[in-house]
Amino acid sequence: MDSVMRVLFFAHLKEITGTHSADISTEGVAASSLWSLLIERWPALLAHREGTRLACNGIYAEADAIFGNNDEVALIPPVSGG
Amino acid sequence: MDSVMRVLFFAHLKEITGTHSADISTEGVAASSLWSLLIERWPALLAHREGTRLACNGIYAEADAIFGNNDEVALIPPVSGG
Amino acid sequence: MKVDIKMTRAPLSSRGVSVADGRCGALVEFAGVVRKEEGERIIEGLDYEAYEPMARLEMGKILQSLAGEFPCASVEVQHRVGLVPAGEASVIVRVESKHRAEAFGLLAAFMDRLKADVPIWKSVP
Amino acid sequence: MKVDIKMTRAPLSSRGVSVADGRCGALVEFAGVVRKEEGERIIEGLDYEAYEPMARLEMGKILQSLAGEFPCASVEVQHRVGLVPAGEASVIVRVESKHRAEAFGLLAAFMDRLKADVPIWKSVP
Repeated sequence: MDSVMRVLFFAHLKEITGTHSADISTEGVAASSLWSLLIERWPALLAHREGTRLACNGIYAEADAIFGNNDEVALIPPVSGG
Repeated sequence: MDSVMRVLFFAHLKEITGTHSADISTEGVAASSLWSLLIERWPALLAHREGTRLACNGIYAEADAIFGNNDEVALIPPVSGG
Repeated sequence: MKVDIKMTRAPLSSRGVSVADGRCGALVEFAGVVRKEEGERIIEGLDYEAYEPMARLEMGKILQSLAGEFPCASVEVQHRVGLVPAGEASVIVRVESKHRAEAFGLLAAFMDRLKADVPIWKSVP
Repeated sequence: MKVDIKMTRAPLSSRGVSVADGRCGALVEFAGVVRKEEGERIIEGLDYEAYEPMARLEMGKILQSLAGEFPCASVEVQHRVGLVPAGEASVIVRVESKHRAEAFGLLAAFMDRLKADVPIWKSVP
């Protein structure tokens, strides 16, 4: 459990994946590789890649971010609060 | 009483004239003449002419307005409501 | 646009913003409050004097002139006259509109115009 | 700038704007309210989902980043999550400031940023 990255899904992404979160075992993965990995598992995510931002531990991630163990990575589709 | 123009004073103009209103008997008077008439009676008003607007019956008057009997003319010094 | 203008010597009351007409997505209440400090001085309150009939007329005209650019569902203005103690509201404006942009726009523009054109004067008593 | 951020499943409450800290001359409360009409449809309400820890964090960061341009005394944000019936507030923002310009500026900018960046999503249930 201590060498796992958790990925969170919200809004319609949660319906696409059928889950609110997925645990991924990895030593460290770049944002683009994480997307590839997720799209391989849930191909329907591809259509939502554009417009969806990644956040790491509650902070929007840069395009060249590397995510590691124990990180909580969230897929943030376009928001609509307020 | 039916051929009188009432002139109203507010804020510090009320203190200068010592009254809230003055009745003036006139058949019709232009804005500039009204000012002359008022300044003759209360010379201290002169210093406040600039910045003070005239209103006739509750509506700001144009510079070339003519005021007549039964009009209520108000001297409106710079406002500070809100 | 529904307009309601009130001038009163009594403390102003706020209805709060928790519930609105279901057609409106934005509700704003603004209060202008008398500050304890006027420049360097500590004051107990401010005295507001108004040329009331014209003040009402002018506020109505200002709101009508803004309704085209900022179409809102309703605007309520309350302005207090007489002595307003520090910490209490001298003016409350409540705006309901479909979207927030027109409510914010109307409110800001109305307050600017109120302070420029509506015959109300404050003084330190 | 005092900042208070609350996310709750309960109806939001408005404190109204009739009394303020005596150092503040402006008090604004804004409510974003769920409209009965969503496009052509009549709806009972909207369901709000949030990534709460990040939403709080992001709102705090947005407010801090706006405090320089719009220095206010205090800001309180309440955002409701779960089902919000039409006519009720999904968000209430209360701002106190010395002058109204910074309160209006902060409020408008905050709402824009909230709707662009804070991880909250609404859907028709």
